Amino acid sequence: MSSTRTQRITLAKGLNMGLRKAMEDDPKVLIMGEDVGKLGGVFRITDGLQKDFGEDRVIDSPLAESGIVGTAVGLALRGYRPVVEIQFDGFVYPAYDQIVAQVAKMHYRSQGRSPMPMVIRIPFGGGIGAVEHHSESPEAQFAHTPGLKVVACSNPVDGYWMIQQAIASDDPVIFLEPKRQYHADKADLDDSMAPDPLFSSRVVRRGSDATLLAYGPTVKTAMKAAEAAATEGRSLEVIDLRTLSPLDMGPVFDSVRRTGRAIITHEAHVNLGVGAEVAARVQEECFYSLESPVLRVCGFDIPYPASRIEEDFLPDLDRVLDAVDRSLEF
Amino acid sequence: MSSTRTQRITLAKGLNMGLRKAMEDDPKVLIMGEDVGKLGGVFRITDGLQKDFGEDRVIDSPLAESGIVGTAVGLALRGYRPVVEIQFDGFVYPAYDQIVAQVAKMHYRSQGRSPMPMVIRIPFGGGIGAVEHHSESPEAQFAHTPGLKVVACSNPVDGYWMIQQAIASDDPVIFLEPKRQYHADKADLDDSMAPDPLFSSRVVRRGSDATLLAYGPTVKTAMKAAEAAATEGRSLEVIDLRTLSPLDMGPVFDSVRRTGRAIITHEAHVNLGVGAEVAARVQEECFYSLESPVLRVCGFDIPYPASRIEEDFLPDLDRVLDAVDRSLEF
Amino acid sequence: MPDFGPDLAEVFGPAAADGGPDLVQLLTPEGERVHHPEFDRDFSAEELRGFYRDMVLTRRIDTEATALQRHGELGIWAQLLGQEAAQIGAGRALRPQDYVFPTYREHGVAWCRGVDPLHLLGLFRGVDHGSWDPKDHNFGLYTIVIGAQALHATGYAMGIQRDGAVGTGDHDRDAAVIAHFGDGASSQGDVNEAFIFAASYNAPVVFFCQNNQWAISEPIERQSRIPLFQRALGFGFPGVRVDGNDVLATYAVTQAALQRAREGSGPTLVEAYTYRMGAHTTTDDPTRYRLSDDVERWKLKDPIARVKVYLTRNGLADDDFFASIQAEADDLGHRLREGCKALPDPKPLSMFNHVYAEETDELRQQREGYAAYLETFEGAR
Amino acid sequence: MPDFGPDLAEVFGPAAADGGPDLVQLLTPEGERVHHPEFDRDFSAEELRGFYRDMVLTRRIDTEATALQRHGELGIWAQLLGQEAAQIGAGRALRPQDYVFPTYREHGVAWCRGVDPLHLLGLFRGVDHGSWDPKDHNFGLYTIVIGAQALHATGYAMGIQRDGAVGTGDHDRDAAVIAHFGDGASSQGDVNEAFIFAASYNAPVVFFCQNNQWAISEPIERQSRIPLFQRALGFGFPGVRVDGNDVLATYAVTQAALQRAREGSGPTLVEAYTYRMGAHTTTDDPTRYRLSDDVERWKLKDPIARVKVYLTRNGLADDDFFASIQAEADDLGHRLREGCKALPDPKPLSMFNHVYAEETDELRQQREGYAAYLETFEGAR
Ligand SMILES: Cc1ncc(C[n+]2csc(CCOP(=O)(O)OP(=O)(O)O)c2C)c(N)n1
Ligand SMILES: Cc1ncc(C[n+]2csc(CCOP(=O)(O)OP(=O)(O)O)c2C)c(N)n1
Ligand SMILES: [Mg+2]
Ligand SMILES: [Mg+2]
Repeated sequence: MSSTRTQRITLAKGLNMGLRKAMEDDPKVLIMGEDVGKLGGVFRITDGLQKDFGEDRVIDSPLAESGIVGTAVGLALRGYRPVVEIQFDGFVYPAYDQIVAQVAKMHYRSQGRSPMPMVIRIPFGGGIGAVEHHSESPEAQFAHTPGLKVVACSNPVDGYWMIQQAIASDDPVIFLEPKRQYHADKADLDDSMAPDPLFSSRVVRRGSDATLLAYGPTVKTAMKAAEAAATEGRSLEVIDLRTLSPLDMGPVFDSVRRTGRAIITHEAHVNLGVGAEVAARVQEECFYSLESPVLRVCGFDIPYPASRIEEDFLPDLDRVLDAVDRSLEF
Repeated sequence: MSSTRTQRITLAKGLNMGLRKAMEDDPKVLIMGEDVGKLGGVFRITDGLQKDFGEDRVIDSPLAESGIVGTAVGLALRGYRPVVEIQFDGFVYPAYDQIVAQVAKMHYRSQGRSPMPMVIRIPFGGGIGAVEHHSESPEAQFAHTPGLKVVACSNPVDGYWMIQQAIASDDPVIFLEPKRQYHADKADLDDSMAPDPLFSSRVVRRGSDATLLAYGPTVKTAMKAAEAAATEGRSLEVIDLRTLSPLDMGPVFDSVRRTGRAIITHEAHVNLGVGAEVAARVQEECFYSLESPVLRVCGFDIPYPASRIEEDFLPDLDRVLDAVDRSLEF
Repeated sequence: MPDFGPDLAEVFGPAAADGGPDLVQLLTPEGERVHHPEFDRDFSAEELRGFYRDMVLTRRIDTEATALQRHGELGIWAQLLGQEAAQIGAGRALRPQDYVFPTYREHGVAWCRGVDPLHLLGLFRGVDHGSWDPKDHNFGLYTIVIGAQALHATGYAMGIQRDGAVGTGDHDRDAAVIAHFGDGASSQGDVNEAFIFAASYNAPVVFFCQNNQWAISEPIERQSRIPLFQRALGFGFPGVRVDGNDVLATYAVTQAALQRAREGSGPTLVEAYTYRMGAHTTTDDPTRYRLSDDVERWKLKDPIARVKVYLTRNGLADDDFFASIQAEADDLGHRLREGCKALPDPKPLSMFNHVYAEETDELRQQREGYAAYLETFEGAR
Repeated sequence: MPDFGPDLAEVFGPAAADGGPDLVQLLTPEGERVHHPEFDRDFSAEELRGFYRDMVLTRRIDTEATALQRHGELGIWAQLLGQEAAQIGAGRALRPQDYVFPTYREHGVAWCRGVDPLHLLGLFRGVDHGSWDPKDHNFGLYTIVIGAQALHATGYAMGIQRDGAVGTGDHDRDAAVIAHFGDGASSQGDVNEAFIFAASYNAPVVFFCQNNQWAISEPIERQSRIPLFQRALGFGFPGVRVDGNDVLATYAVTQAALQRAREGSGPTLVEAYTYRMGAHTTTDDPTRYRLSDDVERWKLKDPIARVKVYLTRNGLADDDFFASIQAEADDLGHRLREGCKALPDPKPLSMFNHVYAEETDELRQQREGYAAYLETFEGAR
């Protein structure tokens, strides 16, 4: 399906195309999950794949997340490359034991003899007006677990490439998709352009007054904040972290050494969120460059609230700009 | 069982006495878990309790952690105060969903109508020469979850008091016990002395050159490091954090403002461990007091290794002193 | 090759479209009263009219909520269309002291427990995560994580045992718990662990599975290759399959299972064999995965129609009665439409409430910080 | 009160001390050959002597390891004493292309798969987490988290299906998977989910449960109130209880179940009814929770003694044979003692190896930092 050179696609489409490409390229790639077959997943990310690749490769599962991930472990041991879909972030927890005690440790336990080339796709984040458990950001818990790699895409083109790179990786990858963006903004995909490496962060806007760090759904927020700040004459650099474990801190350190200020924004709870690790590393590496403390604009330390007030929970443009002000005025 | 005024006890004994006291004081307190009955738990923390309080209050469970925590939720809804024992840190993960999606959220979900006065006891940490999954430090994952409170005891006297305070708390408490210390050092318990509040950290050694932060098993390491440093004329302040969520940062900030330097040590993986959060907060609150970056001496970002090299994984006196040197020489 | 015994999938099923030979039924789709050796029982005219009323009003709640979602007043709605008999039968079999652990679709049971449907609308509107007091109704909050509540129910039942409220023979004291879940949920570890704990402790709990044939797009065959009620056999307690579109049979079977639990005879699995007539939720599109033929076939088994036929044919209710119920439903619909739109949005700062029984300083600071931040927008927001 | 059918706990059990009427047995504790309508089969003298040899050597591995632990050479050891027949029966029933998912106690199966026992000692010594190559033996690494491997086995079996290695009739191609676990493990969600997935996909997997009556201090009654093999009924596939102290019966039943799987007839649950004669592990103290009477009673059912009686009585083996096995065992013991002590401790820096297939820069830095740190102790460490 390498059709026209350039296409205008949504994130959902990019992921769908990327999955299709991966399945075409490697017959060992399987898709597993609840409702991934005829329905194409509740977000339609696997739309049409079962029809084209059959029920043996796009596997509708019983309703049991531990069962899905646990059987995927067995399939990986047999030489397959399972791509597991977790229906919503809040439903990954029944599979938590299999992920942290088995998927993450198998390669280590076996001294490299039993690799786990598995991708666990998790639609994450809020802002879709959903009921409980459908808007969570569980990334920190996985990033804290050695043996897993954790990435988050933020736009359609990355979605297309990153899912393929994650599937090609011989390590297990927790693949976070900002569900709020699935069917939002479109972007031009030119699939003749070589993608960035999977485990790299990327400067998405140049600036000199402060560094904004974001990933997944907050990249858009950060970009908007930078645009708004520009109108007030403030030049913000924006970095899309893209990879959360490993973190690719090089570009971050470079940037902070130039700007002297860093603000990170994510939807996950601030306490022990990825921002904590980023702040800890930045203060260690850029101690003398920092002109003000690293600030965090994140989800509060409360369970995800009822959707009618979720916009107050989620970091937004104003809260980011407020932090920029505090950083600059420190 | 308020026997003699002062007793010399181990941590195991302190916990056992504390549990007994809590059961005597409140008939709603139940103990649940694998092998907690006749065996008294694999570490004998519940020794003798089933004999004295009966099988209805010290409940031997089927082998299923989600089942244990999930039924404890139901018992709490019925008005009981379950104290769940997880046999080893590495086996808490099958119960992860019940803990983070149910235990942590019930009070919030119900607008305070359904409190969850539950204690989940987890023997944690390494250094006991065990096989895989028996030496983990899962605290960060729980501390990141709003709705839970997380504490770690480090000595027999705290064990005695803190377990009672945790049981008396109307909020769910993840209660971490440094298993390596269970039957190690003894301490004098004088149960006429009023204990510190549960959710407070404590300065356990005064010093002026740098601040060492620790909790659970590393408190002893930090104390030894401070003693060793003293012989070289360095005065280290040591703080036992005791509570990991909420963090009690007041004493930490006070200390760092005086010493200008902070080093935190824990066995959990450094990446996104509690040290990350502490570093993030210290750099934010004590920005102008810090004379060098907050350093972390923690477990590496690898799965817990085979026990014959676990001492290389675990932070020890030398690694802590090395960090102190780096901090002072920065 | 040794014989491992008959092919269980052949012996037991696969689930026949009519529910198979084990289906307990007291009222046929045609409205004919049939009898059953174990579960038969007499119903007064009043009881029957009550069932009818409950089902009609429950259906009205459902259709109003669905319409409200279409009009943007709710974020989502989980429809119960077709499952009214299963829910009213189960709900009416309860005594006040019994306790219910629902899923997110138990609107009919909520109705039986006296929970104002506006509370349900509030949850799906996104105003809160559940605003009724479980203790006022002995009806827990809706549980969205599939299967989790089966363990809560079992633990609650263990609490009843410890309170000495089982097997005393005191009608007002002996209590049971009912755990609702779906066919899909039967695959979750938690539900199977609940079976294990309940069996091990002989807990007074009824596992009430509404097999509506679908878990979103997954058909029942994906979850079990034999009829679901047989699952109980593997755990050492009885399982029964009842016609979940037959309110009489559902009532009778659930009532008997609850009584068994109250008496101290332990758990039972009741499989209410029914069909999800609507979409999974208002965001679902079932045309992608199922045939409209199936839906048409199940329309003939409508749970309300058969009771109406029976009432009419036997002179147990007249036109006035049906008209009065209709009027009541219209009133209810009106009240829900107005009430839903009038539900006040929560105040932003309220999101910080109730995280803990004893609030932490950390959280107080976050609240205060956000309050101060909001004040900078004074008027702007 | 309606009748929910007979009390299953009464019908099925509780587990009779002798395994109950459903127990498949081919060789009695007294060494008498009995016959079974389904699972009977002939055994050559060589096969029988082979079983004997395997069991004796396996037991020797176990006693040597236990002694090594007592002498501080191992951190811990999970004893299999009493379970030799269950493991050798199952292990010998496998074909090379079959795949095994063991627990932490499968030393006898490991032996059958050609895994050098020194690898097992290494793990319990704390030298590594498992050092054999699973692919060399089609024998996975020991799994310590109870029940997790049941799902891995099911997934692996799904892979076999996708590879077209089921039901082709090709003796060397068709493959099955065996998942080992204990009676306690049967309570874990993962094991029950494995039953569900295996049934749903008809996966070629045999669930082999060694019911050794104990999960540390918890007796089997805490996990199930009916015999465990009946669990399978609830999931729609067959369950069989075999005398796990009878190597012939265990072999025959497992072999048949594996063949069923290879042919494409799906999963089977085999409950090997046996007894944990030793402690749970070397750190356990069973006197705290069980009666020595029970242990004494089970001594009479020793799995090795009965084969010896049978071989002797039927002139299938002579003193020379027994002496040669004894000598072999002594050699093995010697080799293990020496080999264990000679196992090299891992190098500190090796702990950073194999975290990932593709190492990260972060980790490389941690390794290098620690290496540099270690160098500051040059000589001191
Ligand atoms: C643990 C978990 N996984 C996935 C989901 C998403 N989900 C919501 S409802 C549903 C299907 C449930 O099917 P069933 O149990 O049959 O109940 P029904 O919706 O048919 O009433 C799924 C997969 C969830 N809520 N929880
Ligand atoms: C998930 C988990 N919980 C608890 C443990 C601790 N544990 C190790 S063995 C064991 C008992 C296992 O009993 P069973 O399944 O009968 O196997 P057996 O040891 O008798 O062979 C327990 C509770 C564990 N390893 N994994
Ligand atoms: Mg359903
Ligand atoms: Mg056992």
